[in-house]
Amino acid sequence: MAERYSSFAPGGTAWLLQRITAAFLVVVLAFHFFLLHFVNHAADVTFAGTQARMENVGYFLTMVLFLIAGTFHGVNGVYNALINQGLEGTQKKVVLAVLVIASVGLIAQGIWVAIEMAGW
Amino acid sequence: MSTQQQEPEQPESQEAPEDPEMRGAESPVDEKEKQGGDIDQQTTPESELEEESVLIKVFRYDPEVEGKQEPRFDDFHVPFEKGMTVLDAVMYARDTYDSSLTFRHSCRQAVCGSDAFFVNGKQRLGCKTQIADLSQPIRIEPLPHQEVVKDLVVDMDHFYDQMHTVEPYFQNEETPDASDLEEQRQSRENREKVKMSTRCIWCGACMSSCNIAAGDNEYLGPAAINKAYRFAMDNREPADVKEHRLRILEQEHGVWRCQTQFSCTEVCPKDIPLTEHIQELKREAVKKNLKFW
Amino acid sequence: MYEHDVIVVGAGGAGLRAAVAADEAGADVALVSKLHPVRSHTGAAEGGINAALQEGDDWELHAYDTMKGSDYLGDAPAVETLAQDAPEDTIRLEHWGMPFSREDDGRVSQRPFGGLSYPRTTYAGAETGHHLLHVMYEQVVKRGIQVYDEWYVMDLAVTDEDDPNDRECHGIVAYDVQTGKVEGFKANDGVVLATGGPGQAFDHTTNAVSCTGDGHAMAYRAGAPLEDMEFIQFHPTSLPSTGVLISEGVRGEGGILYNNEGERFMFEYGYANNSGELASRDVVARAELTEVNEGRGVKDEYVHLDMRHLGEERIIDRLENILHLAEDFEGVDGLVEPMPVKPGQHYAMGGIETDENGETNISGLYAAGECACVSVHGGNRLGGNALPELIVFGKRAGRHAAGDDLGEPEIRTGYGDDVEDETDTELPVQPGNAGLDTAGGVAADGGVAADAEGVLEQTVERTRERVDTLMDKDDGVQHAEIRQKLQNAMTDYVNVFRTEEGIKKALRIIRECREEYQDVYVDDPSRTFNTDLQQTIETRNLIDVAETIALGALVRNEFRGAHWRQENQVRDDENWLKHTLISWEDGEPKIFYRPVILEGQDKTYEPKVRSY
Amino acid sequence: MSQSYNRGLIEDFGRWKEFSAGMWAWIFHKFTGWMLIGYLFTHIAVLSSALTGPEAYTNTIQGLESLFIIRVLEVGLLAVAVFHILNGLRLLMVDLGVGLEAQDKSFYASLILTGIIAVASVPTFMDGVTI
Ligand SMILES: Cc1cc2nc3c(=O)[nH]c(=O)nc-3n(C[C@H](O)[C@H](O)[C@H](O)COP(=O)(O)OP(=O)(O)OC[C@H]3O[C@@H](n4cnc5c(N)ncnc54)[C@H](O)[C@@H]3O)c2cc1C
Ligand code: HEM
Ligand code: SF4
Ligand code: F3S
Ligand code: FES
Repeated sequence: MAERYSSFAPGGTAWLLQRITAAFLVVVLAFHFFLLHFVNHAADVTFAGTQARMENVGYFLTMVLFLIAGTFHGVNGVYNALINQGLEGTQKKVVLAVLVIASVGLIAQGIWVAIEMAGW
Repeated sequence: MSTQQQEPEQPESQEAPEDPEMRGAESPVDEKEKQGGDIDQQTTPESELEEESVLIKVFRYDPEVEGKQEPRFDDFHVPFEKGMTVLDAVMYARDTYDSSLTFRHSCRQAVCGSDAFFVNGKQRLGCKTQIADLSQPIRIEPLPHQEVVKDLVVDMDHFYDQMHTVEPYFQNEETPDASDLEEQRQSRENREKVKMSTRCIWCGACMSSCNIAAGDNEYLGPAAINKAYRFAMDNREPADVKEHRLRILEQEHGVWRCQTQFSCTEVCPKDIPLTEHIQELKREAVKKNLKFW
Repeated sequence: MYEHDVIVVGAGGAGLRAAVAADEAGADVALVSKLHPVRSHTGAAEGGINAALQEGDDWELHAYDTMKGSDYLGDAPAVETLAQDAPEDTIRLEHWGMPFSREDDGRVSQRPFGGLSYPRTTYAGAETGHHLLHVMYEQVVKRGIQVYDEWYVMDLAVTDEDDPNDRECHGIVAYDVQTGKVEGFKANDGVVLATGGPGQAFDHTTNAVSCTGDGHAMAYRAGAPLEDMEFIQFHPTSLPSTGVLISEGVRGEGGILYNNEGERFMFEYGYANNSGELASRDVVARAELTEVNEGRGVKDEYVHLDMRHLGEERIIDRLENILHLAEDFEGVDGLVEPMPVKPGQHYAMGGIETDENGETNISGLYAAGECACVSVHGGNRLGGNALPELIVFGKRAGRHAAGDDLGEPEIRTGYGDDVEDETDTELPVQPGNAGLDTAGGVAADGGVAADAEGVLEQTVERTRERVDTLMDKDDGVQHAEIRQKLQNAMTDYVNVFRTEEGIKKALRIIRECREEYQDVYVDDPSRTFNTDLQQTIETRNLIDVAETIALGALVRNEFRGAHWRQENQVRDDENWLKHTLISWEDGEPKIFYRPVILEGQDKTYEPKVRSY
Repeated sequence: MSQSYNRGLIEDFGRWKEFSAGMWAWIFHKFTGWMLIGYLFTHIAVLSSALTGPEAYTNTIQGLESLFIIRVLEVGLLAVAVFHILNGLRLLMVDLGVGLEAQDKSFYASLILTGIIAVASVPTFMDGVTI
């Protein structure tokens, strides 16, 4: 009876990652907001300015990591929320597949955009 | 009990209105309020000093009885006495006005866990809730998120199933022979650690208050997790049993489902810090898997 | 129809322990209980479990204390079995995970308790019973024992030989509270009754609403005698509105009792010039009632227990749970006002007569726990002696029912050549059915058929009829009215104070209740969770049980243990070193006496004055 | 959970008036989380204009930023993000078992702080835009 929940990798890895990404996001998100709304005004953003930032490998990597962390955190959060509402069986599998595809798509698109911005 | 029977005549207000159309969940209430109000006006002048009465609105439903198949609220005017509890009030209503009013109760002292109701929007034990602490009229309903069997009685089977899922019994094959009168040792600190968790009376209030448990039928729920905590944190059980317990808890519908809503902790009549226990088990589960923590 | 080897009725401490023992002895066991097991009233016990565990303590001292506490009305074989088995069974609870309070070295703690010569009360905080109940239920879950919860047991399937000692019990008839269907349960090896106390026979009690003496009444009507029913323990400090117990600890710490004139009556009126509030339970209870009866009670009902002078710090440190109890159940803040208290029925020493193996005179019928009388408590139970009784005699009854050989019992049961007939007490009214069809058309007493095969089916038939009759009636009296009347009579006349006149009055009222019960009807037409029906049946049981209490109190014209009689306020060892037994013979109670056994394994307990 | 009949608003969110702090925190956190992930997708979509070319990118961003409604939405986004961050920190504390007794107070604090920060940021966000 106890072992009835089978399709799930136990151990709370997802739970832990959700917390770790959250902690990471606090820092990066604050940095991001600050940089693009207070230091540089969003209204003044130009491609040139963006490129200047992106060319810096450190910044580029941070942004990519930011994207990956944010996507995982957000999508995993959404998935959890759906499971909490009692999503089960095929439905659950479909939702998981859709979410995974969407996140991979988002991350790929984001990296492509970032590379384009950096002008490499 | 000193809820006497020979109280002044109160309106027998439990009957549903004649018109079946009027039997909606709310409409009879209005009807009653008028009646009750009238009577109150008549009686207050003479009996002002005597006693006040309280108005309770009790949820009624019975799948078998025609007038009750559609849920409704019935009003009862119950004479108030100092120290009166919600349970006293419904018992008075049952014994005086309507013997078919149905609810579970037994100990009258918050140890049997039978009478968790939804009182004025919160899960509470009827016997442990003073009427004087509530605003009137007092609305008494069965626990939400559980099937209603009749009136205030809900089906507890699901709750019991979840409790049983966590293997709620002590597991240690190595205990000495009882005839040697040799007990297992346990430090005071360790007993103190599990003390609060052992006080659960299986009333189900916590489970009923948790939105996650409401949405996800497989979620173990705060009470069952707390039960597991009681054993997992008890040092008398060997380490491999603890690991086995954590394996049960760390599955998909185990501890991770808890979203720290805290409502379980808020309603628990035994003041068990449920959320704290659940969180601690989450950390324990992660620790077990990350050996280096 | 369901079938099991052993059927245990009731799932409190005694029932659960019996089921586990029977399971361990290899039987297929079922527990049938009107409440889910964890709702049983064992959960209310606070104080602890007496067991001679420590070095320096000894089972013989425990036996001695128990015998003395019983006012020499305990049977030595039972008392000694209790004292001998309690240590091992208590340790076994620990092995099953019971969270006992601990000493610094990690061993279980024990504390002193009234009437004990050694601190041997093993406890788990102030909620020992709660833990005991839950630990026992956990063992039942672990073993996968079948539990039929919320099944109300109505009757026993017993054959109808003329001599009750020849009867056999083959099962039970119960109805499923959730659905209302009546079913038979066949017991191949035995039925164990563990239905708890009959506290609801009184208006004011520390017992649960479910403590209605069903087991007593069923066994009684089937032909098993009830023993020493007149011995009822009253607790001097229970809250007036609910009966919730305020522990002796308050008085132990220095709490003071006042009447409505603010007098410290225990001294002012000389009830106990030496020990005052700390005098023994029965003395304090009688003092409180005297105050109320003489017009010095608060609201003519209770007295005040004041602990304010102890100071907030000390109260919170030592008596915090009392503050919560008073607040939650009485709406009183013990720090700013005195707490109202009055005596409340607390425990029934008597019960279904059994031997040390838990068996009654009817073969295959066992009883254990508060509903049974082995007898270990005699005239007065010591605090902390009921819980060990549950586990020791629960275990023995379960094992014996499952077929384990526990040796020949020394205690005899049923009407036999060793009893003495009651001859001279004059009864005010004819007790018992006396020609009335008490159960709404169906008498429901004695056995039904001589052959073992048909007995269960016929009992099921009879029970179904009985339920149908009650349900079909459309008007009449409601049980609540009768129950209240009965409870008031018992509290007024068979309470702490007992006079011949009063008890006779009570018997007359009980008789009236029987007559009114003829017209009882169940208003709720539903078969689903019909608590009205259940309580109506319980009320019938209460009438039978209350009557035996009153009859016992009437015939025993002496003052022993908890039983006080105005006419003869001394312990009369000359005439009364014997148990009162009442058995149901074709609708009429028959009273007889069996001498108490004071010869123990290797010593005889000589009655001494009970003073502490 | 299955019901023998519909108790309607007695259950679930019909009881919102009776929700306690922890439940509100849960609902707000959910809501803000979903807003943020929604925004993340939008954000990447907008930034994707960089793929078309530098001018398209600059124009898109500046064009959007010149809209009053976008500025308002940005303040909203900030509020959402700030609440999610603050309450997220609160939740992280809860996960670590710190300050559980103050869980309701920390929720109220998150709300108030979010309000203050959102209001304080208005001048910066509204700088240089006309209705
Ligand atoms: C407030 C309080 C404090 C106490 N403190 C102590 C203490 O500190 N130490 C001590 O030793 N003792 C104490 N006692 C006494 C002791 O707790 C009880 O005597 C004991 O728990 C009785 O246990 P039991 O198993 O016989 O019955 P219970 O626990 O009452 O169980 C009875 C069972 O029978 C079932 N039942 C009843 N009728 C039926 C029926 N018709 N059909 C089916 N099932 C039925 C019920 O559902 C229940 O499961 C205390 C008692 C009270 C009231
Ligand atoms: C910046 C700091 C952030 C912190 C501290 C943070 C914290 C958290 C935490 C702790 C949870 C888990 C709640 C729980 O499971 O009980 C969570 C959930 C969530 N987060 Fe964040 N988060 C942050 C940023 C973000 C961002 C940028 C996004 C969007 C991309 C996001 C989207 C979500 C979503 C969708 C959820 C799930 C909400 C739900 O339960 O429905 N978060 N967050
Ligand atoms: S944890 Fe508290 S609320 Fe939940 S069942 Fe146990 S006692 Fe009731
Ligand atoms: S209410 Fe539910 S979400 Fe967690 S904190 Fe309690 S179990
Ligand atoms: S009646 Fe037992 S908990 Fe309320």
